[in-house]
Amino acid sequence: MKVENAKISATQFMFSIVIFIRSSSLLSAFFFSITKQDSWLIVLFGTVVCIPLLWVYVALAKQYPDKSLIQINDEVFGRIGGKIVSVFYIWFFFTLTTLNLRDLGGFVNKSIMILTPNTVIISIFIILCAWSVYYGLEVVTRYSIVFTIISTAILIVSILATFNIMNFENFLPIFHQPVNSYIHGTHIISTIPFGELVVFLMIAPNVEGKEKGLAKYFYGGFFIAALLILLVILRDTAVLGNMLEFLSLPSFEALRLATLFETISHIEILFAVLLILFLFFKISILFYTSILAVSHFFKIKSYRPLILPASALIVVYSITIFENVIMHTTISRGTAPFFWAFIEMILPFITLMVSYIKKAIKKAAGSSKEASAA
Amino acid sequence: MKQISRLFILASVIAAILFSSGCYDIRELDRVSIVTGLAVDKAEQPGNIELTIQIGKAGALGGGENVGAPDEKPVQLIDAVGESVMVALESLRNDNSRILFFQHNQVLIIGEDQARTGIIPYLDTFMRNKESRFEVWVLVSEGNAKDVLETEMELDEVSAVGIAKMIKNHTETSKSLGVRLLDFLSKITERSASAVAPIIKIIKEEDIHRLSLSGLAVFKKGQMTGKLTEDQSIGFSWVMGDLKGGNLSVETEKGSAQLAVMSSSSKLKPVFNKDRLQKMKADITGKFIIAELTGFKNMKIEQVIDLLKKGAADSIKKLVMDCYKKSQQLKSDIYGFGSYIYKYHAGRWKTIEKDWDAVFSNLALEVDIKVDIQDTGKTGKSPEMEGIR
Amino acid sequence: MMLFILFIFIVIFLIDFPRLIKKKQFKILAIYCCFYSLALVLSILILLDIPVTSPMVLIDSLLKSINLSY
Amino acid sequence: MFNFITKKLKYGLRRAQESKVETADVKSNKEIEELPITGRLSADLELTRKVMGTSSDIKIHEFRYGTNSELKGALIFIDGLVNSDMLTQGILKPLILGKNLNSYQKESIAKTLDTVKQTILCSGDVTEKHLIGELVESVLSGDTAFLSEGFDKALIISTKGWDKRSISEPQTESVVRGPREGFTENFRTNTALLRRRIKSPNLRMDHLTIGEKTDTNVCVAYIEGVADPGIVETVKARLKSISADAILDTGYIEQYIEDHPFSMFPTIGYSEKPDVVTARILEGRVAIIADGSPFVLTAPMLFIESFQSSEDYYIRPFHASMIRILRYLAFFISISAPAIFIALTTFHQELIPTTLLFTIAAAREGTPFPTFLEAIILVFSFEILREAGIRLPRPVGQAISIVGALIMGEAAVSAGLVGAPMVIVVAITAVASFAVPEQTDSAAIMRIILLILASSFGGFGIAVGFLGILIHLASLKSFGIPYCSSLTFNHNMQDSFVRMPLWAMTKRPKGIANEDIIRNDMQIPPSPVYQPPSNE
Repeated sequence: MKVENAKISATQFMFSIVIFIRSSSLLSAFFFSITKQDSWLIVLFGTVVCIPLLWVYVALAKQYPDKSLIQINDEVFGRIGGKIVSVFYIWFFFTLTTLNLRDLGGFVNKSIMILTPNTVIISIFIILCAWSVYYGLEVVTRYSIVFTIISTAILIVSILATFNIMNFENFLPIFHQPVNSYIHGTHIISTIPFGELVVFLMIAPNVEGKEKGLAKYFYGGFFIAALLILLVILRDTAVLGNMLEFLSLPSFEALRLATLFETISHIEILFAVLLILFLFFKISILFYTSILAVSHFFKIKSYRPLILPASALIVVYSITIFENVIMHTTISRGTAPFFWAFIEMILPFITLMVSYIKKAIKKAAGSSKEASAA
Repeated sequence: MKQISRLFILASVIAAILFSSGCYDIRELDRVSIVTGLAVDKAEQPGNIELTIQIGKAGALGGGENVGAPDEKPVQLIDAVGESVMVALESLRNDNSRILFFQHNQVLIIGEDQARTGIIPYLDTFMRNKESRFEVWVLVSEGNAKDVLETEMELDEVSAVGIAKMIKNHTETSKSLGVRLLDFLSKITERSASAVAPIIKIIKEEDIHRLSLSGLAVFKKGQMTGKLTEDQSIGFSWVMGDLKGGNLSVETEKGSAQLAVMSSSSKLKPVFNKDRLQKMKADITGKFIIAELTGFKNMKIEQVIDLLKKGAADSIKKLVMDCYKKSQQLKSDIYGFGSYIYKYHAGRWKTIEKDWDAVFSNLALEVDIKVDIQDTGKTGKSPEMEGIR
Repeated sequence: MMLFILFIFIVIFLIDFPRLIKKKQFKILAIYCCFYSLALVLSILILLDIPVTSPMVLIDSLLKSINLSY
Repeated sequence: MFNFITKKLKYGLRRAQESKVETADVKSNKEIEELPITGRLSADLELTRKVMGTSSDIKIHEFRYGTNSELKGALIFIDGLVNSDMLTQGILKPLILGKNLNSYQKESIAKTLDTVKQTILCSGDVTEKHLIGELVESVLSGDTAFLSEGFDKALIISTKGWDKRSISEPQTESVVRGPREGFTENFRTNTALLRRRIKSPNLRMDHLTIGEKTDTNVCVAYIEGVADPGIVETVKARLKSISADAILDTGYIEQYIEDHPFSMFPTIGYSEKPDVVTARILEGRVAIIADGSPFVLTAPMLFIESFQSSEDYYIRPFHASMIRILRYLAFFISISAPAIFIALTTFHQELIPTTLLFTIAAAREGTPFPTFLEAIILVFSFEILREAGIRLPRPVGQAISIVGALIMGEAAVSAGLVGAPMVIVVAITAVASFAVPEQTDSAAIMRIILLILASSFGGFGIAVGFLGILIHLASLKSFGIPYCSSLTFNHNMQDSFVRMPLWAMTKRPKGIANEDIIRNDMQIPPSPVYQPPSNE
């Protein structure tokens, strides 16, 4: 099908990574309550922890340039093993889409539309994402550059606006938290925003010019995103200080206080629209990868007919996944990071190792064949 | 035709979802009453609070030519009694035709007697409610907060908006210190758990009542422990280092002067000897411009400036020490020394934290002040000084 | 509410099913049906508000049992 | 790709049916047109009369010529289409008065035909035709046919020359600075206007005729080597595949050959000014000129083009860039202003400063309709006013739209039917929507979509609406080139948001032009050379 080999340029790939990571960071309420005013350190630790992780992804992509993650599994673990591993991934992609949808529903419900039920917001949004996925990957990633430029501009404006109420003593005391909370924070940030880059292994085959090396773009996108998240968190800590752990939407509250030239005082709607744009972007990428994964899993030609039933399933799944918001936060802070870590770090690592071993065996077998042939 | 009919079905599905589930959050402006001011007072029955809400009547306030009858009061006051803010609000709802809309609330005024008994439980609703905003100004009223909301201001129809403007102007000239809900809450929940809020009182002259801001109310762990006078609150601002305006009167034996404060800054430094907190050192620098000179008969301007520098330093010290004594009396560390020590010397803070009140109440404060008089205004010499025959 | 959900499912069914049968891609049709039925069953369960245990809760309890959680 | 195939299927189907119907009742006419010209003058004339019918403007003039006027000849032409003095001076006078025919008369009939063609007829374009059908066709398109006893061929002399509208300034795209010439309905004038501007030999103008009944001749103009051959071929293929019976305006052609008939965005640009069309052809696009329509289509059109007016390139770059950014802003306002106003006043009142909120609330106090209904009423009444303003003759039109807006707005507000702020918002939308002429129709549709979304979901609805529009835009392709490519910073950005100075715009748009990308490699700003007056 024509859509299958929709090519996206390397820069679009890089900037879609930036937006992908930034969108989950805007709801960075997870680790604020754990590490309070040292949250910006967590971002640094998370970046350091994720560099080897990225190296694994890039190595995998280079190993099998035009194979998506699911096809790599089939190749590395053989038919049955590959299928089992792929089921994990497919379930992981579907759950990520649903969790992000719930985040969006929760955010819109909390900030803009208090009375509209969550499901309505989610079902409208999933229709929008389904429509964009119907047109294929090309459409979604085309806007990544524009979105990034707009978002950085708005971020800078928001920093300027809140500059006069920033108080830089809020960052102190540094390093006075129990060590456990630092580990917990780093664990969360390296699985929720940064670890989700495993999704991009599904998109890597569609990138033009990947022979020239995807590493430059993978790392570039990652570091830009890490820098932007750092800025967001620095701004929130400086403005809110010790009120951080009370608020469930820190960035939103911080912007509510921002006053620009006295008259334009409520720029949090700007933040809300920006978040909706980002989450649209992230959810349609996730939705695209989950359907692509299913279509590669069953080796069917085109994924388009699957879009409608999959979106219906996701809407229903998002209702049943958690009863309420509190459960959502406790589980995703408590145990989810471990399971995500298993899927995002350990599985790709094993795949890489197995593929190296296989190559070594083949080389040995090959050389022995030459030896016997010669 | 097949393709078009398929498209049509999809479109109808989307439209159906849209319309059937839309219009949840609609709030037409004419079915909403806009809350501009909130007052919390102690009710007669013990344990209850009296909540007064000031609502701006759009009809009377709207610009353009369709302003209502001239004598119609632009503001409507409704009040209710309940154990907590939410209970009071609920009782308000059933007898009010319109939905209460808190997004535009300007001012939260707490009655003095309610402040003395404690306000923490009531502040929680304001933090949690989606509609409440953190940049609301917090005020303490002498007497009942209800009367403050009732008094009319000549310039602004809606008195709450007027009060907000007054606070903004006063903070700029730092006659008094405007405190937003966010600062108030963060100070109260901080290590030193004490905060300040400006006091507003009604001055009754014959028939017209005027509102005026004077002094600061001191809070410790959510309870009001005392009041600071005008001068004491200026002393407080000197130590906090955010004095931006107002003027300082200086008396010397040769003459007196008024110095306009251009800017001020202060650095706090705890001094330890063998991890026992010995004293707090605050070095304050102030930049002034001479606003008024009287006396200093036939002296040179340089001599006058030296004299003034010494005089200014002494008067600031007097103000600061006077306010510090009062805060020690009230046992509330409004300067945030506790949280300062926690931030910069977290290790030592653990030891002091337990009996911080005792430590604070007899902690010595050493102040050294650097005065910098930048300019003498338009004229160098005053008429009485040397050179005038 | 029930009628509304059923209406949506019927419409989804109407849109895709005939086309797939005409194109005789039975593999896609199989996956389509399993997604479709899963969604239908789940939604009916919700409507009759029968508590559905979500996989996340299962994993949570599993991980807690081997106390691998914060 | 998908709907391209279905379109092909449908055409094939329809062509098959039509050809069967056609032959049933007009058999006789088709048959005659295939007949060759016999040479017996009376018979040939009889046949042409049968085919052409006896309408008043078809003139058949029989006369005798030759040295002592013994040869019988006839001229067939359509009165009004033919330039009469050319007919008389160029053809009749030399034939009848010309004397030197006698020497060849005797040898052979063909010889005389050649001499008549070469020596006597003083007209540049003379061709020979054998069949009656061809003769009829050329007579209908304004030439004169010369038949003579004994000649089995007809001489077609081009005498086109009907009175046509003179080149005047187009109403739709009026410009302050820049050429004011506009295309006219006459086909040749339009092609001439282009030729005059692009004198390079590789400007190709391929000719086609479309439409069963009208047979309008259409020409595809492009520059060999600059335009992408792929696009040129697609345009030609699509034009050939049109099976309509009438092409009265290029608008017909546009709807037949555009990529996305269901989208509200035009994917084929049109213009009435030759300098605009020339600029686009130089950028590698293909122009389609149709006879009888002053609007010339330019094939691959990008979303950016509707924001570029020809004037931007004639004035200095800074002011031009400012105006262009203003246009984007105006387009954004014209789409979303009513929607945002509704979202603010009914959903997120906290965003409006307090004092302003009271004025809006006061204005809303008396009005009976909910804000959403009020907005719909005003937006539609504005559309009606705009339409009335265009349809009525020019002087009355202006008056109607101004009077209408003022009086209606004023009366509605004072009667308390509609809130004053809403009237202001809709007025701003109206004014803003004139800033981007090409997109007024798509803006009108988007405005209503966003209005409905905003009234049901507020800010969230607007965000969803915008995303929907962005998706739709990204999915559109105009002749294979992504519709909003430069909007998303993919292709060169030199001319989309801000117009770079002319000397810096060295590359042609990447997607459209395929070779000869570099226009002129002068990257450095022009330094004025001061030539001292040479007074030895």
